[in-house]
Amino acid sequence: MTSVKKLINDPQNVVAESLEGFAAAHADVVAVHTDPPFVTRAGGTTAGKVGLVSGGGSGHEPLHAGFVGVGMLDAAVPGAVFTSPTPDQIAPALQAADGGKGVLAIVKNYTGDVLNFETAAELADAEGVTVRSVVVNDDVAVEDSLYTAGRRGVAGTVAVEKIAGAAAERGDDLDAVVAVAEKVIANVRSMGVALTACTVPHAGKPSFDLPEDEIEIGIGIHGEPGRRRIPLAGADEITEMLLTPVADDLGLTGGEKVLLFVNGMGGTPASELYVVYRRARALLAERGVEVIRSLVGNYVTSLEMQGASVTVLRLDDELTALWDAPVHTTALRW
Amino acid sequence: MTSVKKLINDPQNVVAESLEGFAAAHADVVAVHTDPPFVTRAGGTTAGKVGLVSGGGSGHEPLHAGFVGVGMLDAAVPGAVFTSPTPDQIAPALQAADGGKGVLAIVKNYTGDVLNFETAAELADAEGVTVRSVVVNDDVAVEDSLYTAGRRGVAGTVAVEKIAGAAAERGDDLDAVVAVAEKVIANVRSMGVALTACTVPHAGKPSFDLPEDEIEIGIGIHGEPGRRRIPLAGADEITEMLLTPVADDLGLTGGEKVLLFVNGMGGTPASELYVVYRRARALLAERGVEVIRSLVGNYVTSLEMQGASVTVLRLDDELTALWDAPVHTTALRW
Amino acid sequence: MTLDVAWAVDWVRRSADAVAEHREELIELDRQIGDGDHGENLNRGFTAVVAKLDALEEPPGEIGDVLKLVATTLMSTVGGAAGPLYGTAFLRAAKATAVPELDTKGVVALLEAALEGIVVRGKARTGEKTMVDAWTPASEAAAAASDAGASAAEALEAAAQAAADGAQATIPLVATKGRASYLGERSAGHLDPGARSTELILQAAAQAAA
Amino acid sequence: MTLDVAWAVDWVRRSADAVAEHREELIELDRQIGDGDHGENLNRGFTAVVAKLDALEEPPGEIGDVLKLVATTLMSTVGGAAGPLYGTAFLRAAKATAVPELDTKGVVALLEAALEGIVVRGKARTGEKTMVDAWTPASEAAAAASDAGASAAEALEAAAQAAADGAQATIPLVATKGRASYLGERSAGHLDPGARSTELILQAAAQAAA
Ligand SMILES: Nc1ncnc2c1ncn2[C@@H]1O[C@H](COP(=O)(O)OP(=O)(O)O)[C@@H](O)[C@H]1O
Ligand SMILES: Nc1ncnc2c1ncn2[C@@H]1O[C@H](COP(=O)(O)OP(=O)(O)O)[C@@H](O)[C@H]1O
Ligand SMILES: [Mg+2]
Ligand SMILES: [Mg+2]
Ligand SMILES: [Mg+2]
Ligand SMILES: [Mg+2]
Repeated sequence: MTSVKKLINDPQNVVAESLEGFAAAHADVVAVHTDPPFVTRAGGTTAGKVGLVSGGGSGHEPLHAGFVGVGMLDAAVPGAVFTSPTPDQIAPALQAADGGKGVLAIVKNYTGDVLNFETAAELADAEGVTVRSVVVNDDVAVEDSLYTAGRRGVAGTVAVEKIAGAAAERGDDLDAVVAVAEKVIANVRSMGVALTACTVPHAGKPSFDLPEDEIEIGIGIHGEPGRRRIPLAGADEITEMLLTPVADDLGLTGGEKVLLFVNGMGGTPASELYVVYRRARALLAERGVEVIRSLVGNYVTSLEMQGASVTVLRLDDELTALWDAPVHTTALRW
Repeated sequence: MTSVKKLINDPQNVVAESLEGFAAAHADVVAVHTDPPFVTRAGGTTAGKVGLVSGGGSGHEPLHAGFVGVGMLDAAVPGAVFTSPTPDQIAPALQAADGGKGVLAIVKNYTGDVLNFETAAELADAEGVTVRSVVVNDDVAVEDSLYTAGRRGVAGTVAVEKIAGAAAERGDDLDAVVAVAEKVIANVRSMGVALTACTVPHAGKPSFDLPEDEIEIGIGIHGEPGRRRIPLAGADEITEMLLTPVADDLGLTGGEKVLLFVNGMGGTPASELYVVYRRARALLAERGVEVIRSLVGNYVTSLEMQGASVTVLRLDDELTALWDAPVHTTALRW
Repeated sequence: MTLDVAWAVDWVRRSADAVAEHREELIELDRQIGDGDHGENLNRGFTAVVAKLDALEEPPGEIGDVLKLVATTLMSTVGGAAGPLYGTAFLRAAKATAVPELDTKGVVALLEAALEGIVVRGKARTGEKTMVDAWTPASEAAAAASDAGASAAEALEAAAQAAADGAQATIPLVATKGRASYLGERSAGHLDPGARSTELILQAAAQAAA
Repeated sequence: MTLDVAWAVDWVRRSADAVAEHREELIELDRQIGDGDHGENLNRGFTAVVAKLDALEEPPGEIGDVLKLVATTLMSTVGGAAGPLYGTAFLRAAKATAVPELDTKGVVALLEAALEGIVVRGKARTGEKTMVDAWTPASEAAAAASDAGASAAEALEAAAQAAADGAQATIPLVATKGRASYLGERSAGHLDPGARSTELILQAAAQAAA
């Protein structure tokens, strides 16, 4: 077995052992099921509430399990590292999240995630659970087109889960929660940069080879190379390369109120994220866009990758109130 | 200028630009002063409350500025990267934190921090501010001795700041807050490991050179090499090397209740920290020690270093209640 | 010469061996234009398939039973894009082979059903740099061979060869489906991992029949 | 020959130049057994000192005035261990030199006061692998030279030479004070950065007097 420089034991067991630690550390917030593995709220399903489920490959922590708890998700389904979970994991999570009012599945737009959730929804449906899905596709690095796999779902997923979670928590029915989630999806865009690659435990070597003086612009969250490779530049310059396409795609021309979210890819110190935030905020101000909510930190990661993404969510009063609503998960709490 | 692969602009401006972003992102919680730079609560000093101030070199974020807010610090003083702040920065922070009941300075045991805080306390005293200091020295990697610089202050500092902060918030007087802080210091121990070095922006190269198959055991938080270099090992084995000296030094023999804190050095994914947590908790259980509180995350970091530290705090009812007391800072909130 | 249940079992075991042997190669291909898990995922899946085969008390009666076991096991252990795609392929193939023996027409039916399953699920056409680019020529080559009077084994041999050619032909393509599509133009110049694993699996089928 | 205020100003400027020139060397020494900031910190401090000197409307009247400006500026810009240590050294030295000119005895008094300041603050004795291991022999050598009838410039030359030897002598030592003490035995085999910067600063003093 290739040995990789990580705090792990057998690469095959990373996800299971990590979940075991997560369960032990946060028994007040979450319950971790094994065989198949999925995570639910400690208190279980809230009867009469729309259930919220998300999931995807592991290696993006705290996404998604870190967002299970009051005001956000009811269940999360972790796959192998960077690999969508399987339908027989997802289906029981959908069932567990059902409080009798149906379940919303929040799916990031990857072929694997979409297909596995699709199958799982059929299985859960057969057990009498009403499942609706929304597909998050906030990454403007990828061209959206009817003829391609479309844009990826990246850091914007946090906003979808938080805001739809708040809508479910206040008692919205399934249609209404779907509508809120779709509204967030329609108004959130992201773009990311990698300074270093990451190493998938079982792969044993970096996901791409990047010279010391080059960076990847337009990366996703699976350690894949980006859209283009450019020479290392200053943070201000890089931030502009991320923020501009995001703001352009959202059509921000001035007068808007937004959430500005600077996300770390896992190995970036907080200090650098704030340097990026500072510049992104200044660029928005130059456009006449007002940042009224902020989030800065490592929330949607690619293992230990160094890099960051910039996410902007256009807010209205409803979305702002839902963003502000109480949340109690292991990774987001207020 | 050596260019380093970081999301920064001029290395000379990292701390200032990062603070600028921090201030803009969290205006509801903190206020950032410039010239000299220090951070206070957004609301300013609470009259009639003992003030709490900490500080040290930058590069350990969220320590300390991330812990400014209700229930924890009143002010934090960030120095240059890995460099203790100067007395003329610390003194105004001590003054700003004084609500008329005196100020407790929480100092990590480094020659630079101790000397600069000492001088600052004299300056503040001359302005009529009563300043008491406690020195955190939880790192069991370093031998404690009357004849040396003694043990370093590392991740245990978070526990001191949280718990002393809660004591101050509930209205304890200066003597009582000092006593609580000393009690935490007497009962908290840590030890850390580095898988990779970190790169100080102005230095432009890694703080030490470590082959792909070796790790440093007994590191501090300034990118310095550890006590010894050993071949890469599994997470379970490494965790045992960290936990055992910590538990031994605390004299844990069974029946104790503790807080278990697994801290990331900045570049370690959360998943790996939970793998370490899982094993540390199992080892404590084997000793008959009960983990009743937990903290897992990147709280006291060395820039983008990969690695972790294990901290154990022996709890009694008072410390547990103070740990549980509400806190509202940018990095800890409940 | 027809193919029986023993052939199907042998195919599956040979597929598992091939995937295990080429695990790192598939990881490396996927690392270059994807996320580096294809070899790991398929290896996990086929290892589980073999374990299930080994645990069977009595051998299945029909070829379709074997393929259904493969389908459900891959579906529940592989994850990613390849899990549902291969899962559906084998599920459709199983439905098309609810018989104890396959002649050359049966082989064609199996391959056509598998391809249809992949297309229904993944909605990719040829030329999008996916496993469809290996399955399509494979299915067509088997049909052509069968029409020309080839045996079941010969039809499989033709399919395997066509899959290999199809896989090679993905190299210059720019991906428009799957994870490689995120790379845009940068995806050109690389072999699609799913096309390569298709080649391996169809090669195993031919070898089991030889 | 006595040393005047111009000497003091020249000393300080030469120190700043030396620190700037050896910035990377000091960073590298500190990187090996500390946290790699010594060169950066001192360079930041002495740059500020020179800026303050440049901004003075009229030259200071006494040597002590110059050294006090150095002391307060280093204290407020260097940080780390070296900030308070050098700051106190220059502050004590300033108190000992509240005169317009220094003779050889004055040089000895300056060095003894500086050393005393460092020891009072840092509580290190010789042999602990710190700047004390450069300042102590420097102060002693100046005293011995002075007793033997050397001039102020000669006393400084002796001090600089002794500081250089003292710095070299830190190499085999195991640190018991400062950040290098955390390395235990691993600190042996490396030159102490603070001892090296002391050597540079005293060399600058001697050169300014030569
Ligand atoms: N829409 C699709 N249709 C057909 N095949 C696809 C499609 N999307 C992806 N694939 C195939 O799946 C392969 C990748 O599988 P795998 O790496 O296991 O999944 P993931 O991309 O989720 O990591 C690709 O090489 C490609 O052949
Ligand atoms: N207690 C002490 N007494 C005298 N000198 C000391 C002491 N501690 C440290 N030093 C000196 O300070 C130098 C390190 O300075 P610097 O790197 O600027 O500070 P820091 O160690 O805080 O990063 C050491 O090389 C040593 O010479
Ligand atoms: Mg994958
Ligand atoms: Mg320092
Ligand atoms: Mg893949
Ligand atoms: Mg230093």
